[in-house]
Amino acid sequence: MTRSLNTPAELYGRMRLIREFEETALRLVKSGDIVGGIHPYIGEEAVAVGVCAALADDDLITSTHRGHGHVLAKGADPARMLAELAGRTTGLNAGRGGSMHAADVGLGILGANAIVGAAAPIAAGAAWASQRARSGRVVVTFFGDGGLNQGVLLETMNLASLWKLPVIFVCENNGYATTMPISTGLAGSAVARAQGFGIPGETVDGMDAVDIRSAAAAAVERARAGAGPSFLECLTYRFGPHHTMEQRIRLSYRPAEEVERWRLRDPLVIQAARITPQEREEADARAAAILAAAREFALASPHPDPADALDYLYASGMRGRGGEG
Amino acid sequence: MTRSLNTPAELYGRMRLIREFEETALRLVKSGDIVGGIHPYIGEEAVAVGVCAALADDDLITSTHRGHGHVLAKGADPARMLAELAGRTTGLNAGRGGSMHAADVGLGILGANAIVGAAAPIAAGAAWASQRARSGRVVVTFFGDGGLNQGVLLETMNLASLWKLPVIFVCENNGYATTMPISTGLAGSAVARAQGFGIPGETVDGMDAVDIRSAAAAAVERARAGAGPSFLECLTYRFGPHHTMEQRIRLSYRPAEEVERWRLRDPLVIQAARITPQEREEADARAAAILAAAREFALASPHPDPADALDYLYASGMRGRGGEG
Amino acid sequence: MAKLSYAKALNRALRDELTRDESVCVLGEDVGAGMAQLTLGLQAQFGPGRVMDTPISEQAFTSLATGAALCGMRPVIEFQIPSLLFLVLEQIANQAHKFPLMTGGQVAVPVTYVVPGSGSREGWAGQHSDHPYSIYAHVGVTTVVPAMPSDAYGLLVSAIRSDDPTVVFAPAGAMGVREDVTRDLVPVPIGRARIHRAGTDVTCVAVGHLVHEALAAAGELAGEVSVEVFDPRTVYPFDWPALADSLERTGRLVVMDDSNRSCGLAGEVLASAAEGMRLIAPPARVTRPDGSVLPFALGLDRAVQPARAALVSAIRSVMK
Amino acid sequence: MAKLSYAKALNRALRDELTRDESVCVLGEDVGAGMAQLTLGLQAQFGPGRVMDTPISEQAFTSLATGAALCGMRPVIEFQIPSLLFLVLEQIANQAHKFPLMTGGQVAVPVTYVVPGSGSREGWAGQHSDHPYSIYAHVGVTTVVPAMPSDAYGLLVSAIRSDDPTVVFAPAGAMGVREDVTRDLVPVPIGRARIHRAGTDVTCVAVGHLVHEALAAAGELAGEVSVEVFDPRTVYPFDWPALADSLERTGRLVVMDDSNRSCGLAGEVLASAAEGMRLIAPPARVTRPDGSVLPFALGLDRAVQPARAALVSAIRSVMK
Ligand SMILES: Cc1ncc(C[n+]2csc(CCOP(=O)(O)OP(=O)(O)O)c2C)c(N)n1
Ligand SMILES: Cc1ncc(C[n+]2csc(CCOP(=O)(O)OP(=O)(O)O)c2C)c(N)n1
Ligand SMILES: [Mg+2]
Ligand SMILES: [Mg+2]
Repeated sequence: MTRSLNTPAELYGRMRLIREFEETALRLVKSGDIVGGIHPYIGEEAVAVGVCAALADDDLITSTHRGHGHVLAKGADPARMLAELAGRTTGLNAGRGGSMHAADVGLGILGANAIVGAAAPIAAGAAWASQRARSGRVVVTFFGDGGLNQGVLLETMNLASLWKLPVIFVCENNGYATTMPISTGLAGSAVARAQGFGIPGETVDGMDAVDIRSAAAAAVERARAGAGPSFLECLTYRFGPHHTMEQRIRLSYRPAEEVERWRLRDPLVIQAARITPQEREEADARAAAILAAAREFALASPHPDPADALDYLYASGMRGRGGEG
Repeated sequence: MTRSLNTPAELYGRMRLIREFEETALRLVKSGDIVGGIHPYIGEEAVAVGVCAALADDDLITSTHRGHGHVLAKGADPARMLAELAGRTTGLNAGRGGSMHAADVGLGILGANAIVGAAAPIAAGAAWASQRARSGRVVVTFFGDGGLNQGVLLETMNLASLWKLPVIFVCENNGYATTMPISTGLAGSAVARAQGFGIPGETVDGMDAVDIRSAAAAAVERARAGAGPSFLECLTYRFGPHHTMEQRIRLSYRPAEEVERWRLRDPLVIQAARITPQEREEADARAAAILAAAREFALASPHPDPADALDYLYASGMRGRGGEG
Repeated sequence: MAKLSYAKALNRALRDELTRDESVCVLGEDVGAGMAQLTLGLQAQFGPGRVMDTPISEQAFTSLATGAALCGMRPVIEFQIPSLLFLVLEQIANQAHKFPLMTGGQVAVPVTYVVPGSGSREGWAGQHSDHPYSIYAHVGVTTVVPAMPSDAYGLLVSAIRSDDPTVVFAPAGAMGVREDVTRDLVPVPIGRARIHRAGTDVTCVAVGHLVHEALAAAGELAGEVSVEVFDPRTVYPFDWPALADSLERTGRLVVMDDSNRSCGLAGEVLASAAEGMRLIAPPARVTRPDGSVLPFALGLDRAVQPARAALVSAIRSVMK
Repeated sequence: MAKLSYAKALNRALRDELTRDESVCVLGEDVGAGMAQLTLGLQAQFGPGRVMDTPISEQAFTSLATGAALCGMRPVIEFQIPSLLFLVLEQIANQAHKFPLMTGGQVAVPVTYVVPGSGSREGWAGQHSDHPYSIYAHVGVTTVVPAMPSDAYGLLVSAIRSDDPTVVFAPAGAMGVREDVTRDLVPVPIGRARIHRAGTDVTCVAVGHLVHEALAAAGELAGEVSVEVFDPRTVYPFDWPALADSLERTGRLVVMDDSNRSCGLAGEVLASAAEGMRLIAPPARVTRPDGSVLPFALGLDRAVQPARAALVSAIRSVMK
């Protein structure tokens, strides 16, 4: 997998990789190889890829419960990522984190986070460290429209704005927080809310990776110049369920026509139109090959030993008492 | 003490009462009769009185750590309030709450609250109950400029706006959160922040009770009409310390000239100019007499019996185990 | 009567209370859709004014419920994840719980907090697998952890009717349990334990879904050790008299508790027994390890939870 | 050397670490002014970039410290009120504490949280008088509660140098204590208890400011009962081997702990002793009552806190 995300074909290729990853993961959820299910990112790939295309290798991100796309867009190895979802020792987190906690700190991926809104202040803290070290590193924090209602994220906007932290708030507005439509969940508007904290905000087409990349690039430039945080609202849609368990419990909260209408704006189709059929075929084939290999790698990797269940609990190496006897 | 706050003289009289109360309380802090100190409201009287003048008797308020003014403006008995501060059984809360928790639920005073921002959702809940009961009762939640940075208050603005709750957010912007000037604490602006949640906001002169009353009256009308919350920023100043302990530990975070400048805009002086000297003298004398009697009442009242320390702990009357043996 | 599932029992309790008392209402994320089963069908029956979907603002809506309760309502809040009970500790322990005393008895705060699916959900990893009832027992908020469908019904009803804030932890490991219900479902008094199996050698206190493990262990050991299976049902206030009674009979104690070890409920039970009840052998406990974080991989997740095998050997060890 | 006050010791520890290590920085409300004494003079010395005043956004700045720690900084956070440790439980227990395991060991989170003035401050009433260290011991975050100025110095230094998140509860009741310091101030290892007074009849475990009560009680009882005063200093991880040692000598245990009774530290100590240490008499504890809320009036506030008289009678009772 190439790290760079410069050409239209590279953008397409990374989105295709994410799509392929999610489809593979969905199959592994069904087969029982991935336990606990996932929050699929399908339909939203342009956001992760467009934003990460504007970042340098040593920039940082924080992610969400719906985090596979972000982690892969920032360059994580799909094989180790899949191994993580399958709970294997070769996983990014040695099988300790799973879908909602995948991290690769060496690549600037500070981790997905299972608590809505919780990663934003962590990103701001990384940005503060960057500012103090004058490292020029910029931090992106991804979150959903639902996350905009979580107090800690709102508090963070104030801190970031006050202290001119090099952090970019990327709101993936997919129209729903689980079953709640944004119209019943969000008073005012996302961008007005950011502006209320003195943060300039912009709404972009979340299905167009190129648009997103240019908006993100402007925000990155602002941050590197010391001008502080920006807010980006990306209008997008998840094509599938909130979480794979939805397939069991049957919820109906989105009109079928709405889903169909958004599917017509598939970000992969939009980006495919910008490259040659050959480029597209090559990218598709490459993604398929990478995921086939990733699947094999993941499923062939060892399960961790239950005796090691509390490895890494304390960074200091401290060990508490066990639970027995 | 008359309950009504209609005439200019009544507004003045209530402000004078609060001022007199605070001065009495300060003396009792010094003498050791009030333990734990207080957050004096001196300088900010116009806010509490102006806002409460726009409320009906059965409307509700929540208050803050700097709450004496709110509680008295809403009609609490100064004698029982002072007894509360002195920790006596005759206090509003039977001596269990003290300065930061004074409440008189029968008068719609849901209580001061010692945690910054914490009362706002409680007020919203009362407003929600009022909305559901179609009682027409409006709820005011007072908080400081510092409170605008507390997540739970921000979350509450969203809920109140979404659900069109009859709640009024009254921000007492006295320029400081303890030692932190608002310029270093608040990004954006108070009113823009409220607007970001779709709540109409207005900034008023917090030293002018009449101005405040008319802004509050408009907000009350809006709320009663079912049009939802409003936000009022009152620009004011505390003439004294954040808390009486400041007198011990000597902090210097406000230029002396700034304090002097604001003292020239004493809300009592502003309101006194609107009444006759005779009205003023009468009000002053009445306040002094009320507080002299209150002081006597409070200090003559019994201390609670230590054996009753955990009375009221559970509304159900449940009793846990003691701490001994 | 048919088999009643635990999840259905909770749902029925809520429905019955919504029907009985106009002041009862429900707040939470995705409660309209009934995603967590607790509220299934209730919005359709009672309308969105009484069963209300909330944005992801747990702190605000938890205290909003407090404010509504101060004004005569009896809100029930659903939390989707057990760790949200960390997030709202301020609102419950420092606000709702303290209002009656701090106001000198002017108010009551009848709010019920329900966590349908507390503890490990297998594969939900570190931030979704807590079971934090010991924290609520510590701060002194009424806390129930039903093991059986009939108790889930009866304790949720009592929680809603209680004038004090009450947390109902419904263990993920119990949500699927079914029970033959032969009598009418009735309220279960808060603070009253239940002995599921009488025994004479060892009292085994088990909490929530672990009651089923304890019953299985008692079965396994039948003939060898006579185990009394003691289900406190309410973890705060704990039914100390019933425990003292049981220990009068057995004199030996093992506790199985899905909390971290230090300052968890099992420790409290051991301490209370040690300071004032009959013990003829040192007591033992089977818990999560100190400071546990549940790792994602299933084998690790399970390794951190209290297991039946450990319980069996703890029971044997107190018999030595 | 002169008398060192507890507050001064904390201040000096922080100054020494800021001097020693560029990555140490301080965040909190009014830390510039040094209102709580902890940070007095430090902003003038190290500048507002390293000693930074924060808005009243505890949740955000607590996790901001986590993020900074992931990137190599070692933030120290001051909290003005003990109950703020309820407010940020999510950020500490569910985020900072869980990151090392959840990432499979990729990161450390070296953040120190200091509460200068935990417990009752006399007259600050219900929401400002908590002493919630047992909750942090339960979730498994390193937690220290120093009693003596030299330990306050040494444990704060060790907390800052620790690679794990660490909470320092400085009891309000100890902030005024002064100690004759004859040796250099040095780091004190986390997890190591200290015996302040040797004894042969009863081990009295006391936490924080209550160590001074225990010493006074031991003095009162001298001649009648020989009391060993055991100060854990760290409440998590607790120094179990040292306690077992002490009980080998005395065989009797009394714990004095300013936590609510249920699931508090005292219960944990009793439980751990009961399950595996030498006890020749039932142990006892003196704590706050179950579910305590400190009432405002001074006489009530004091009535809810563990008192020396109760300790003395508990010691006498375990001697019977
Ligand atoms: C604080 C918190 N509350 C509730 C949840 C449960 N939950 C997980 S995802 C989710 C919806 C998130 O919506 P949004 O932020 O729009 O992101 P999306 O799922 O649409 O990507 C909820 C409520 C949680 N993880 N954290
Ligand atoms: C959540 C919380 N954090 C910190 C404190 C300590 N504290 C009490 S008052 C105060 C300043 C409040 O400032 P502001 O809201 O502007 O009100 P003011 O004191 O100016 O009236 C602080 C930080 C608290 N009570 N609650
Ligand atoms: Mg969404
Ligand atoms: Mg202020």
